[in-house]
Amino acid sequence: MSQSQWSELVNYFRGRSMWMLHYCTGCGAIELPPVMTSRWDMERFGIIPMATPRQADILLITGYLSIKTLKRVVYTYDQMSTPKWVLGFGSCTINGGIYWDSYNVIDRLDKYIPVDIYIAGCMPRPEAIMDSFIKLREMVQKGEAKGYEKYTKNYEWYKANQDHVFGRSEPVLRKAEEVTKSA
Amino acid sequence: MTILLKLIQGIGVGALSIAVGLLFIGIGRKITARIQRRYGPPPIQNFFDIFKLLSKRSISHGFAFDLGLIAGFSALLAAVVFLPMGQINIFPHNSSLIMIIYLMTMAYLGMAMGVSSSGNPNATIGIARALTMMMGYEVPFAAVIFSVYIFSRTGSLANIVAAQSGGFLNWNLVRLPFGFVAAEIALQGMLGEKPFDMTIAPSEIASGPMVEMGGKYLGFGMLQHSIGLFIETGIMVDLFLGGASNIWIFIAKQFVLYFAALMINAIMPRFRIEEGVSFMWKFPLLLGVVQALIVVL
Amino acid sequence: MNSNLIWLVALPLIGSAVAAIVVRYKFLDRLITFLTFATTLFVLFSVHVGQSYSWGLNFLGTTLNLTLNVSHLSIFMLYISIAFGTVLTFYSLIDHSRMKGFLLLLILAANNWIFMSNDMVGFFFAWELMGWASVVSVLGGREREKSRHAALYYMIMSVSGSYSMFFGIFTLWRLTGTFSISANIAYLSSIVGIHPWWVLGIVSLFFVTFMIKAGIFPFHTWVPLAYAYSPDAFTPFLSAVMSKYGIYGMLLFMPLSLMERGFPSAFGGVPWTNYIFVWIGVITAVLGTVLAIFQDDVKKLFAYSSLSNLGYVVAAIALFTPVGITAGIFHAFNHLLFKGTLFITLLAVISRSGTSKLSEMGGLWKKMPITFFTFFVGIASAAGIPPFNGFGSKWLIYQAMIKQHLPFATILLFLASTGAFMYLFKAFHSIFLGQLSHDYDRVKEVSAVGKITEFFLMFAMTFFGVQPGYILKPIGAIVKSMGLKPLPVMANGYVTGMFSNIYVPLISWSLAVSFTLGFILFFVSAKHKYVSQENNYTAGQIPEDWGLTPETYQFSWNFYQPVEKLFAPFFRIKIDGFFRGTGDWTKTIGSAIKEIFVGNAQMYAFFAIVGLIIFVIAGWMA
Amino acid sequence: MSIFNNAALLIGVPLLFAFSIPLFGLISKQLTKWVTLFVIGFNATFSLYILLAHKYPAVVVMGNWVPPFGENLYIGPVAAFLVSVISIIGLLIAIYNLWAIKLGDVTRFSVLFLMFTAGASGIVLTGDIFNLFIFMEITGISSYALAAYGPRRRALGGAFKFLVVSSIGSTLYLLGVTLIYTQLGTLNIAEIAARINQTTPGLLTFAGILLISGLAVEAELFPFNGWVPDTYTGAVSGVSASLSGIAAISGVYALFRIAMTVLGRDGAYVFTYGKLDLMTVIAILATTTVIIGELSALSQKNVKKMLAYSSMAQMGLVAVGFSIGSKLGVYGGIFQLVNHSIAKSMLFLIIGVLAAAGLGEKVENFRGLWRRSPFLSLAFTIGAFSMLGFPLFAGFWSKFAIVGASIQRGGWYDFVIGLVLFASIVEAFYYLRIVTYIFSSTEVKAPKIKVSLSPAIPIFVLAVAIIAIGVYPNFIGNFSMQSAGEFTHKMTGYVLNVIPTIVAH
Amino acid sequence: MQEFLQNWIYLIASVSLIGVGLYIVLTKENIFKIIVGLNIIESGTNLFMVAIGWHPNAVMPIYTATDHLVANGKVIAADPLPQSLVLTAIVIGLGTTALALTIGIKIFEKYGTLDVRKIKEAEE
Repeated sequence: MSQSQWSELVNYFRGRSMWMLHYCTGCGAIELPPVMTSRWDMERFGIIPMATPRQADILLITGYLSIKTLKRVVYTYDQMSTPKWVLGFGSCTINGGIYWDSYNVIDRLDKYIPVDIYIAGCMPRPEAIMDSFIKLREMVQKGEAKGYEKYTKNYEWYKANQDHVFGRSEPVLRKAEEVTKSA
Repeated sequence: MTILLKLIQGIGVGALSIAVGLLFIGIGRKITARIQRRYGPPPIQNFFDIFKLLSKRSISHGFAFDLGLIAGFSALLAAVVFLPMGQINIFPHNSSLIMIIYLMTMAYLGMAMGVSSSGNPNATIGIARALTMMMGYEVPFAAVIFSVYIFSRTGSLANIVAAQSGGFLNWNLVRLPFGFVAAEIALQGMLGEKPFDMTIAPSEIASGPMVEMGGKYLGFGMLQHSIGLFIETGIMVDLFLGGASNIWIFIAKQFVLYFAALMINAIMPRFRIEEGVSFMWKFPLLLGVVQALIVVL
Repeated sequence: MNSNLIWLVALPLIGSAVAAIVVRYKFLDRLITFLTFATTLFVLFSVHVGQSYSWGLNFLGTTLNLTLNVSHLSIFMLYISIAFGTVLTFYSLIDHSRMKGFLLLLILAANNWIFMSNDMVGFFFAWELMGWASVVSVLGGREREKSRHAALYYMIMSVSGSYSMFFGIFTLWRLTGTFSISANIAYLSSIVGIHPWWVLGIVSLFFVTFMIKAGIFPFHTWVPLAYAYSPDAFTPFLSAVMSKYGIYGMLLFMPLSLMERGFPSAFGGVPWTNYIFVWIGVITAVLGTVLAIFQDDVKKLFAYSSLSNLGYVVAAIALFTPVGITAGIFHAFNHLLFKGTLFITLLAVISRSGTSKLSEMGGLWKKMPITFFTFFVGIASAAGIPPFNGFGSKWLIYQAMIKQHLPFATILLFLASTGAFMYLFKAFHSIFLGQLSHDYDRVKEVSAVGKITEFFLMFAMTFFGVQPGYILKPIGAIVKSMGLKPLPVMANGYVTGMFSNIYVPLISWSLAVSFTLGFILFFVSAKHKYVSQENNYTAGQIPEDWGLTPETYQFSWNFYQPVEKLFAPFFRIKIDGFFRGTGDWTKTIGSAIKEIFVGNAQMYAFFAIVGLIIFVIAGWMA
Repeated sequence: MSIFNNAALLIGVPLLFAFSIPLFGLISKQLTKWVTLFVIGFNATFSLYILLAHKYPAVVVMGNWVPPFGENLYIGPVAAFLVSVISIIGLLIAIYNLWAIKLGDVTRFSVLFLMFTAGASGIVLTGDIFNLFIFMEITGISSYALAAYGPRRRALGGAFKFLVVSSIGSTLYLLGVTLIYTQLGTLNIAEIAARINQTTPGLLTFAGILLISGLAVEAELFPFNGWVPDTYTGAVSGVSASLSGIAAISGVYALFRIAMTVLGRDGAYVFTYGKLDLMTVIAILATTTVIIGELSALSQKNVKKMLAYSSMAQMGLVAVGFSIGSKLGVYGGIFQLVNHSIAKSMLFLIIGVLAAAGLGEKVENFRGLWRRSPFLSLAFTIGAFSMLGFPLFAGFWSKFAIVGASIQRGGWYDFVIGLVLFASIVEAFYYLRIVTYIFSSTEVKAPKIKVSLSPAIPIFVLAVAIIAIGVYPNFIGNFSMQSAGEFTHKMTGYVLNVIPTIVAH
Repeated sequence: MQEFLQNWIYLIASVSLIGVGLYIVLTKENIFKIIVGLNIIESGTNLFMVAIGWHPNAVMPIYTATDHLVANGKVIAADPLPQSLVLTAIVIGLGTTALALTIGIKIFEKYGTLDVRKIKEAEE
C-alpha cells in the first residue's frame, strides 16, 4: 500500500469518526440538542460530543467570542491534537453579528484560529449544521480540510493577531503569587 | 512447538476478544440509539473510532502515562487467555477465577497510574470514584463467587463449567438464582453502565479518567474497555450460564448478558457515588449472602 | 550443644554495646549495625534445624536451663527477619532519621532469642528486651511530641501484654514445674480434652500479648501511632519484622486448639475458639483497611495497612489447616517483604520531601523514578497483583477460607482486599502521581546505596512472586513439623490450593507476551509528544491567568470523601476510647487517692492510729 | 577474736567519729565531709571483707555476756549482705555529698550522716529488740534532722511530719517490746524467737500488732507511710537518696526480722491474727501500699514527689515478696530491696544534680534533657527501667522472682499479684512519661549541664551496678538466696547460730 | 478496790497518758502542743515500762543477805532491766523532743505559723 493510499484510508476513517467539542458561547448552542438527539441524530455519522479538547477532532464555536473567551478558545484549540478542525457557527464568528461594533467582541474568528467551515445564519438551523458536518466529512475524506496545517504554517501571523487582541484585556484574576499573598 | 501453538492461540483469543468487545459496544450503541428512537451509528462504528484514534497524534504526560495505559490494555489481554470460552480453553488447568480477577486488577492499577500521572484532578477523581465503586460491586460479586466455589467444590472456571454440563437445569442460573441476580447487578457496576457510570461522568468531571487521553491513549482505553467487557461477561457466562460448547454460543450468551445490561443502562439516570456503593451493599449483597447461606447450610 | 546458636544472640548484643559507645557518630553507629546484621546473617548460614544449645543460669535457687532450639519455624523466621534487617540497615547507612542502631541491634538479639528460645524465661526476657528497645526506638520520630505520646501509648500496651504473658508463664510453671515451652505445650495439649476452659484461660494470657504485639483487634490502637511517629528508618523494621513476633507466638500455641479436640466445632470443622479467632482476624483486616482509606499521613495509612494484612495472616493461621497455615506464613513473609519495601521507599520519599502528609506531596515520580517503580511494585504486591509476591498468599488464604466453608469471612476479606487497592492507590497517587509542587523542584533521587537497595527489593518481590516455591518449600516443612499434611505439590511456581491450582510462571509469561504486544501496538500507532504537567485540561482556562499552581491542581485532600460519608456511622465506635477511658479513669482514681496524702502531720498520725485500731479490732473480731 | 572479726566496729567507728567530727570541724568544714567519707569507706571495706571472705555467721558478744544474757550482734548472711549494701550506698552518697553539701552547717550534717549510717547498720546487725529500738531512734533522729537540712522550708515541714509519725511508730514498737518482755523476760531476738510459743496468745497478738505497726512506719507500708511524700520531696536530694537507699533497707529488715524470725515459725507462721496469719495481713498492707503508691504517683507532676510515691510502692512490692514466705518470695523481696535501693538512690542523686543545675522538679522540665546531659539522661533511663523491671536491668530478676513466687504460692496470691502487675502498668506509665520527655526535644536551645566528678562517680557506679546485676544477676542473687534462707528457716538459719544450745518451745 | 488499784494503777495511768497524748497529737493545731502530746505519749510508755518491772510486794533489786527477797520460793525483786530501758528511752525522748522543738521554731520562722494544718506547700 502506497503512502497516498494509506493516507486515503486514514482519511476515510477519520471522516467516519469525528468527535466534537462544542464550545458553547452564545445563543447558538440551543440548536445543538436537536442535532444530537433523535430528530437529526448526528451519531449516525460517527459524530459524538466529547468532554475535553484532548479527545476531540472538531472544535465547534457556537457564537460570539469576547476577547476573554477567545483566549480560552485559543488555549483549547492549542490543546487539541492534530488532525483537528474548527467549525465557526453562526454570524457572530463570521463578522461579529449583532456585536459587530462591540469593543470587546472579536468580529472574525479566522484571524485568530483557522476555521475550516463557517455556518452562516443567526442562528443556523439544525439542517445547516448537519450539512456542515457532511461537508466537513467530505473535505476530510478528500484530504482538503487542512486548517490545522495552515495554523502551523502561519503561526506568527495568528500569534500576532491574538496578542494584539489580547492586549486589550487584563487577566481576570490576579497572578498566582498575588493570590497566595492575599490568602 | 506447544509453546508456539499456545502463543498463537493466545494472540488469537486476544484479537477475538477485542473484536467481539468492540462489536458489542457498537451494537450496544445502535441498540441504545434505537431505544432513544434515533437511527444510531453503524455497528462497526467502533472500529472506525479505534482506527482513527490510533492514527491520531496525541500528547502524553510522561513515561508513567504511557506505561499505565499499556499496562491497562496488556494485563487484560493477559487475563483473557485464562478464560475458558466454549471449546477454546488454552490453559484448562489454570483458570482460577480469583487469579483472573486479580489480573484484571492489575489493568485497573495500570490505568489508574497512567491517568493519575497526567496530573489532572478530574482524572484522579474519576479513579477515586472507580475504586470506590469497585469496592461496592466487588463485595456482592465476591459473595456470589464464593457461593459458587462452595457449591461447585471448585474454584477453577473450567471445572465450574464442567460441573454445569448436561442441560439447562444444571446451570447455576437455575440452581443459584439469587446469586445470579446479585452477580448481574454487580456486573452492571463492573461494566460501568448506568446507573453506575459515575466514574466517567462527562458533565461533572469531564469524563473522569479519560480527561487527558487523546489519540492512541484513548484508543488503548477503548481496547481495554472492550476486553474488559468480554472478560466480565465471559466470567458470568462461565459461572451461571453453563459455559458453552463452542465459541459462537459463548458469544451469544455473552451478548444476552450485555443486552440486559444495556437495557438497564438505556433507561437509568446516574447514582451518586455513595448511593451507588450503598445500593450495592444493600440489595445485591443481601441476595449474595442469602445465596451463600443457602449454599453453606 | 551448638555454640553457634549463642552467637546469634551474643553477637548483636556485643555489636549493640559497641554501637552504643559510638552512637554520637551516626554513620559509625549505622555501619556497625549493618555489619552486625550481615555477620549475624552469615552466622545463620551455619545454623540448621534441630540444633540446640542450653546453658544453666543459677537462679531461683536451682539451675535454670535456658535452651535455644532451632525448629523449622524458627529458622524460617530467623532468615526472613535477619535478611530484611540487613537490607534495611544497608539502606540506613544513608539515612538521616533519628533511629539508633544500637537499639536495633538489641532488638535483633531479642529477635533471635525469641525465635529460638525453647524456655519461657528466655522467651520472656527477650520479649521484654524487644519491648523496651522498640519503645525507645519509637521515641525519635520527626514529630517529637507525637512520637513521645505514641511511645508512651505503645509502651503501656506492650507492658500490659508482657505482664499478661508473665502471669501465664508462671501459671504454667506452677502447673508443670518447668519453663520449657515444648513441655508445657505438650502438657496443655494433654489436658485440653479434660479441662478445655483452663487451657483456654492460660493460652489467652499468652494470646493477649501476641495480639498486642501483632496489633490485632481490639489491641490495634497503638499500631498507627507507633508506626506513624517512629523514626522513619525504624518503621520498616517495626512493621515488617516486629509485627511477626505476635504471629510467631500464635503459631507456637495454635496447635493446641485442634489437639484432642478440646472444643466443639463451630462451622466448617473449625473449633469455635479458632472460629472466633478467624473472625478477629477478619475484623482486623476490614478495620485496618477501612481506616487506612481515610488517612492523610502516609505512615499512618501504611500502619493501618499492616494491621489489615496481619488480620489476613491471623485469619488464615487460625483455621489451622494445612492450606491455612501455609497461606498464613506465606502471607506473613510477603507482608514482611512488601511492607518493608514500602516503608523503605517512604523513608526515601520522606527524607527527600520532608513531610509525610499525603496532601503535601505529589508528582514526585519524575524526580525519583527508581523509588517510584519500587513503590509501584510494592503496592502491586500489597494489592495481590500477579506476578508480584503478594498474590500467591492472598489467593491461598481465599482457598483456605473457602475450604472450611466460611463464605462470609471470605467476603469480608475480599472487601478488605478491594479496600486495600483503594488506599494503596491513594498513597501512590498522592505521593508520586499528579502535580509536582514547585517546592519539590530540587528533590533528587536517593543515592547509590538507596538505589541498590531498591533494585534488590524490586527483584526480590518479583522473584518470590514468580517463584513462590522457594518460600513454599520451607513452609511445607513447617507445616509438616506441626503435625499437619503439607500441601501436595509445591514445585517451584506451582501453587496448589484445594479448589484450583495456579502456575505462577505461566501468568508471568502471559503478562510478558501481552506487554510486548501492547508496546508494539503503542509504538506502531501515531506519534505522541510529551507536554509539561501544567499543560492540562482546565476547561479552557489558562493556568497562569487563573492563579493556578501545581498544588492547587492536585487532588489529594479528602480523597475518598464519599466513602467517608458511607462509613460515618461506624466511626462513632472508638476502640481507642476504651483504652484511653481506662487510662483516664485510672488517672482520676489516682488523683483521688493522692488526696489521702493531705500534707498534714496530724492526718498521717491519724491514719497510723486508725490503722492500728482497725488491726486490733479486726484481731479481736476474727 | 581478732579485731577484724569484730562487727561492732561497723557501728562503733562511725559513732566514734560522729561525735568527734566537731573537732575536725574546727580545722576545716570541708575536712568533716572527707572524714565522713573515709569512715563510711572503712565501713564499706570492712563489711565487704566480711561478706566476701565469708566471715559469717558470727556472733559478736558485748562484754563477754553470751546470749541470751548479754547484748549481742549477729552477723548472718542477711546482716553481712545488707550492711554491705548500706555501707556502699552510704559511701556513694557521701561522695555525692562532697559536692552537694556546701551551705549551712556542714559539720553537723556530717555528724548526722555518720550517725544515720551507724544507726542503719546497727538495726541490721543487732540481735536484741531493744537495741533495735535504740538504733531505730538513732537513725530516726538523725534522719529527721537530715530531712530538715537545706534552704527550702518544705524540708522543715517534711521533717516535722516524719518526726510526728515516726515518734508514734517508735512508741508503738516500744510498747510491743515491753509486752513481749513481760511475757518472756528477755530481749534477745534469738531467745524470743525460740520461746515465742510460751507467750499468752492474746497478748502476743496485741504485741505483734504493736511491733508490726511501729516498724511499718519505717518500712513505708500504708497506712503508716503518710510522711513519705512530703519528707522525700522536702529533703535535699542526697538525704532523699539516703532515706530511700539506706533507711528503707533497715526498715524493711527490721519489720521482717520481727515478723518472720521473732513471730514466725519455720515454714509457717505461729503468729495468728484471728483466722488470718500475720503474713496475710502484711500482704494486704503491702498490696494496698503498692496500689496506693503507684496510683498516687500517676498524676504527680513533681518528679521528686513521684519518686517518693514510687518508693512507697516499691517497698510494698518488697513486702509482697517477703509476705509470700517461700524461699523464692523472700529471695525476690531482698533482691528487690537491694535493686530498689540502688536505683532509687541513683534517681534521687540525679534529681539533686539537676536541681543544682537549675532544672525544676516538674516533669515538663525534663523535656529535652538528652540534649543537655546525655550522661544523666542515660542514668535516669537506666534507673527507671530497672524500677520497671525491664530485662538487662537489675529490677527484672527481682520482679521476676516475686511474681513467680506469688503465682507459685497460688490461691489468693494470684489476685494480689494481678493487682501488683496492674499497678506496675501504672508505674510504667509515669516512669516512661519522664523517659519520653527526656528524649523528646525542646525548641529552646538550653545550655549543657555540667556534671562535676563528685556526683558523677556515684551515679555512674550505681548505673553500672544496675546493668551489671541485670546482665549477671547471680552475684547479688546468691547473697539474696542465702539471706532468704535465714529468713525462712528461723531455727537453723538464725536462732541456733546465735544460741547453739537453745531448744525451741 | 485497793488491791485492784494496787495492781493496775500504773497500767491505767500509763494507758491514760498515752490516750491523752494521742488526743493532743490528733486534735491540737499548734505544733508545740503536738510536741507536748508526743512527750506525754512517751511518758505514758515509760511509765508502762517501769510498771511491768514492778510488783506490789517487790523490793529493790539490790542484793542483801536477807531472804525477804524470796516469797513462795520465788524472787520478787523488782526487775531492774525495764528501768534501765526507761532510762535509755527517756534520753532518746529528750533528743527527739529537742529536735522537734528546734524544727518547730524553724517552722515558725519559715512558715510564719504554728498551725500544723498550714504547713504545706501549694500543690504543684
